[in-house]
Amino acid sequence: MSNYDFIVPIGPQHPALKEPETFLLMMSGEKIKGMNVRLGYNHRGIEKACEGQTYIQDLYLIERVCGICSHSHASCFAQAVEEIAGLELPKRALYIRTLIGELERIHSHLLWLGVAGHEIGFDTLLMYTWRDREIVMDILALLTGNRVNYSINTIGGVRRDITTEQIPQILKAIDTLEERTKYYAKVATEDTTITARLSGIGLLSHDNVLKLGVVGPTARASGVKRDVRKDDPYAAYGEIDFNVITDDHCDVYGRTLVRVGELMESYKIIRQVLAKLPEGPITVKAPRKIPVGQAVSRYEAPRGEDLHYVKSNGTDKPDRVKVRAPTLANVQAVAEMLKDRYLADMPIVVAAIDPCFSCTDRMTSISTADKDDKTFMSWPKLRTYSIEWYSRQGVDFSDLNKKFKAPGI
Amino acid sequence: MSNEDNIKQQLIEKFSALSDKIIVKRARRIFAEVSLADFPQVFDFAIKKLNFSILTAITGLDEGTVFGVIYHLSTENGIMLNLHTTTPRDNPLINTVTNYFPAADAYERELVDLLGIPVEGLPQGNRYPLPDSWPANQYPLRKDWKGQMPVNKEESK
Amino acid sequence: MVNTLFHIFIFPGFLFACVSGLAAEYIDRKLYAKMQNRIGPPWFQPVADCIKLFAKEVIIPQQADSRIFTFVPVLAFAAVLTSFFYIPLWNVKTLSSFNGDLIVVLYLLTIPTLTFFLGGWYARSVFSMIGAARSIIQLFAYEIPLFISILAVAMLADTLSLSEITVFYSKHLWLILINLPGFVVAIIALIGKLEKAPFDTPEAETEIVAGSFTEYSGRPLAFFKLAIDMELVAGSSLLAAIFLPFGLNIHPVPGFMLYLIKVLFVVALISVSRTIFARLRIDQMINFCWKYVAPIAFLQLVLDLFVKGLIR
Amino acid sequence: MRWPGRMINQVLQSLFKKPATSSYPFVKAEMPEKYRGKLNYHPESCIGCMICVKDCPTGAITIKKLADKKFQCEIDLTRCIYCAQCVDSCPKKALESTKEFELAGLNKSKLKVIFNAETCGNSEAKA
Repeated sequence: MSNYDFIVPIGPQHPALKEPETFLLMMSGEKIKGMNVRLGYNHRGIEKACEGQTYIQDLYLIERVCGICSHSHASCFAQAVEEIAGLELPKRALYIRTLIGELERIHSHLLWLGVAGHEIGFDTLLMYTWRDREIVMDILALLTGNRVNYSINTIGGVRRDITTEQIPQILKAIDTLEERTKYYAKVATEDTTITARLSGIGLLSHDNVLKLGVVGPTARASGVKRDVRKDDPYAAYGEIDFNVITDDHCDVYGRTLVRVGELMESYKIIRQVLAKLPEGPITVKAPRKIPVGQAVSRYEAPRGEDLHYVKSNGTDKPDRVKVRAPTLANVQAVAEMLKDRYLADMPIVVAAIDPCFSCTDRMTSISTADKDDKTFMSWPKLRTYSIEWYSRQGVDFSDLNKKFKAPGI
Repeated sequence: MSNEDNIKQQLIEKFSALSDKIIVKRARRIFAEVSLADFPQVFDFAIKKLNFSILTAITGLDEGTVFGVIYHLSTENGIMLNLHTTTPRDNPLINTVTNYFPAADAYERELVDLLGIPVEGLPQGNRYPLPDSWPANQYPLRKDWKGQMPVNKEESK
Repeated sequence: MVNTLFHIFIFPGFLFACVSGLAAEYIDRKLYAKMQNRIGPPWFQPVADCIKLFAKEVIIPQQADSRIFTFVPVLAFAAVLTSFFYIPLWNVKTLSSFNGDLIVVLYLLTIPTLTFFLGGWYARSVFSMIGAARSIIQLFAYEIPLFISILAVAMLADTLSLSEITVFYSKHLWLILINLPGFVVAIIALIGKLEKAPFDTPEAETEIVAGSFTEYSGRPLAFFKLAIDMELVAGSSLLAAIFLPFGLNIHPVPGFMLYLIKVLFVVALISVSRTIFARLRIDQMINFCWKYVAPIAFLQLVLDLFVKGLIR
Repeated sequence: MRWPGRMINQVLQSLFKKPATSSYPFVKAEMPEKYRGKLNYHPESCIGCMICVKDCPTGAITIKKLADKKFQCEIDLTRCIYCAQCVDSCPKKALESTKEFELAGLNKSKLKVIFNAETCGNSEAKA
C-alpha cells in the first residue's frame, strides 16, 4: 500500500485534538489514502488502581475517567455495585440521578457544538454555545457543589437533595437554554457555509455502523435506532417518555442534527423529572463489604453506550473493574470515514464522534524502573528524544521528499 | 416465557453441556459458563441464530489458576449474553473474533497487553493500551504484578 | 532631500504604516470580540505582541534553507511598505505618481502572498509545505477577478495612474454606483489576500497548525504579522481611493478624517465577514471564486465598457 | 431560507450588548452557596474516630491526637480533590466545605493546612 507521497503526523499534540492520540495520515496531495491510529497516551491505570481501593473511594476515581462525562461513569459504576449488593434504591435518588445525567448531556452536547464550530473555523459558534453552556454549568454547581466533577452519586443513592426553591431556578435556566438551542438548530441547518463544511463528509453507512459496533449519536445519525435509555432502561428512564432521535444523513451534518435533537429531548426529560419528583429518602444504607458477585451495567453517556463490569470478592475492595468507554467503539470507524477524503475534513470528522480519549485509555503508564524519577530532560535532550521518537513512528523530517514507510501497514 | 428464558431454552437444547451453566440474573442479563473447547460453536450459534449482533466488550480476568475472558454480546433490543470462558494460566491462548466483529481488535489487544493472553489470528497493528517503551512481559492486570501501585497514604502508614 | 526622508520614514512611510497597521489590527480584533459578546483585547495588545515577538528566540529549522527563511519576511514587509507611496491616501496627490503605478501597486500587494509560499515551502516541514501550496492555489482564485475589476475601473478613467483615476472619479461622482460590483469583488479578494476567515485555509489552525507560519518564531514572525497588518491598511486605502473617491480635495484635516473613516469602513466589513462565515475548504473556495466572483468581475468590465462608450 | 452568514443579526446586536465575559482577576467571581471548596475543621467537635481518614480517596487528611479530647487535623491541599466525602462520613460534623476556591500557591509547604486546637481556638488555619 504505497500509494501515498508523504505522511502528515496529526501527532499526540495538535491543535485539532483536545486529547493526545496519533493519526498518521498517508497523504497524496490533499487526499487521505490511509490512516494509522495509535491510542493509549492517556492511559492512567484506573482499572488496576480500582482494585487497590474501597468501593466508596473508587467512585471518585471512576468519576475522573473523563472530565465531561464524569456523572455517566460514576452512575454506571454505582449501578453495578448496587446490583451486586442487591440494594433497592429509593425512587427520589433515581430521579435525581436522571436529572444530573440529563444536565450533563446538555453541557456535553453544547460543548461539542462549540468544538465542531471551532474545527470548521467558525469561532463565533464556539463563543456563543460556550457562553450558553455557562447557564447549565452554574445550575450544576448550584445543585451538586462543583461545575464538572459533580460527585453526586454514592453507593446506594445520591449525596445531595434538590430543595424546592432550586426547582424554579432550574426550570428558568432550561427555558432560556431551549430558546437558545432552537436558534442554534436554525443556524446549523440554514447557514450554507456551515452545511457546506459538514454535509457529505465522514460518511458511515447503516450496515457499517452495525459491523463496526459504533454507538451513540454517531450510530443514530446513520439510522440505527439504539439508545440504552430505551433498550435497557436504568435509573428513572423507565417512567419517562421521550423519543430517540435518529437521522439518515449518515454524515457529520446528520450527527449535528441528532445532537441538537437530543438537546431538545433532554429539556423535555428534565421537565418531566422535576414534575414527577417523588418524596422520600435519597439514600439507602449500603454495606461497606459487598458480597461476592459480578454485574454488567450500561449507561447512555453523551458519546454513546458506556459499559462497566464489576466483580466483587466479598471484601470492601472490588476484584475487577472493567470500563469500556463509548469512544473506544467509535474510534475504529474514523479510519473508515476518512477514506479518500480531504485533509481539511480530518479535524471535523474526528471531532464528530466527540472523542474522549481520557475515557478510552483510563490506565496509568507507571514509570519504568530503569529511569529514576529525578531525570529532568534538558531542552536539546528533549528535542533529540522527540525526533528519535517520531522517526521510530516512521515520520522522518530529515528529508521530506523521499517516501517513508509507516509501521503496521 | 420471557425473551431471556426463551434464549436460555434454545441454548440448552442446542448445547446439552450448558444445561446448568446458564443463569438469567435479571431482566436482559444472561450469564453463561462455556468451556474453551466448544466456545466457537456457542459463539457462532449466538450470533447467527439468536441474533446477538453486537459485541459490546471483552473483559479479561485473572482468576488465580486460570485466565477468564468474558464476551459481552447484546441484541438490538438490549438483552445481554455474557459468555465466560477460561484458558489455562501456563500457556493461555484464545482465538480472535475479528472475523465476526472487525472492531474487536482493540478489545483483544487489551487482553494481550494487560493480561498477557496471546490472541491467535489478531491482525497486525499498533499495540494498545500500553506505550511502546513498556518493558517486555510485564502484565499490569495480573494479580501477581508488583508495579508501583498508587496505594493511598492511609494504608501505607 | 529632508522632505523625501520625512515622507519615507514618517508620514506615508514606515511610522505611519506600522502605527496604522497595528491600529487596524486592534480595531479588527476588538470588533471581532465585541461581535462575539466578549470584552476583547486592550488597546496596546498588538504592540505588546510585536514587542514580545521581537524579544523571542529565533528558531530556524535544521533542514530549512536559512537564507530564504530569514530574508522572505523582510521582503514581504518592504513590498507592502513601498506600496504606501503610490496610494493616494487622503487627497489626490501621492508621493510619486507615473502612468502605470496602478500595476506597480497591485504587483507590490501580491508579493506578500508569494513570500508566504516561499517561507512555507523552504521551511521543509509537512504543515508549512501544505500551507504554502494552499496559499498559491488560493492566489489564482482571487487575484484574477481583482485585476479584472480594478483594470476595468482604470479603463473607464482612461489612465493607469492612480492619482489621475481619483481625479477623474472625483469629477464624475455618480460613476461610483457603476463601480459597486467591482467594490464587492475587491473586498472578497482583499479577504483572500489577507487570508482572513472564509479564506484562511492556508493557515487553518485545526488542520495544519499555522500553515506557512508553523516554523516561524521571533523576529521573522513579527515581520510577517506586521506585513499582514500593513497590507490590511494598504489594501483598504487602495479600495477607498478607487471605489469611494468622494471628498478627496477638501481641506487636509477633514480630508484625512474622511480617509480614516473610509479605511475603518473597509476594516469593519472584513471583520464582520470574519465573524459570520465558517472557513471554506480549498476546493469550495476555488469553486466559489470562479462561480460567483469572476462573473461579477466580468460584469463590471462589460458595464465599464458600456459606460465608457456613453460618456466618451 | 438558506443563505450564508445566518448569525449576522445576532452578531450585530451583541455589538451593543454588555459582554458576557468578565475580566476575572480584577472582578471577583462568586461561587454558589454549597460549593465544595477548601475544607474547614472544628477541633472541638472531633472525636478522633478516623472514619474521614479511612474514606478519603487520596489520603489527603490526617488526624493526630495531641491529648485526650484534643485533635490536630492536617489537610494536604495538593492531594485533596474536594469531593467532601470526609464531610459526609464524619459522624460529628467536625468538617465542612467552604466556598473558597482560589487555592493556587507558589510553595508546597504553604499548601499543608494544619488546624490546631491550642493555637487557633476557632480553627483558623495555621498555614
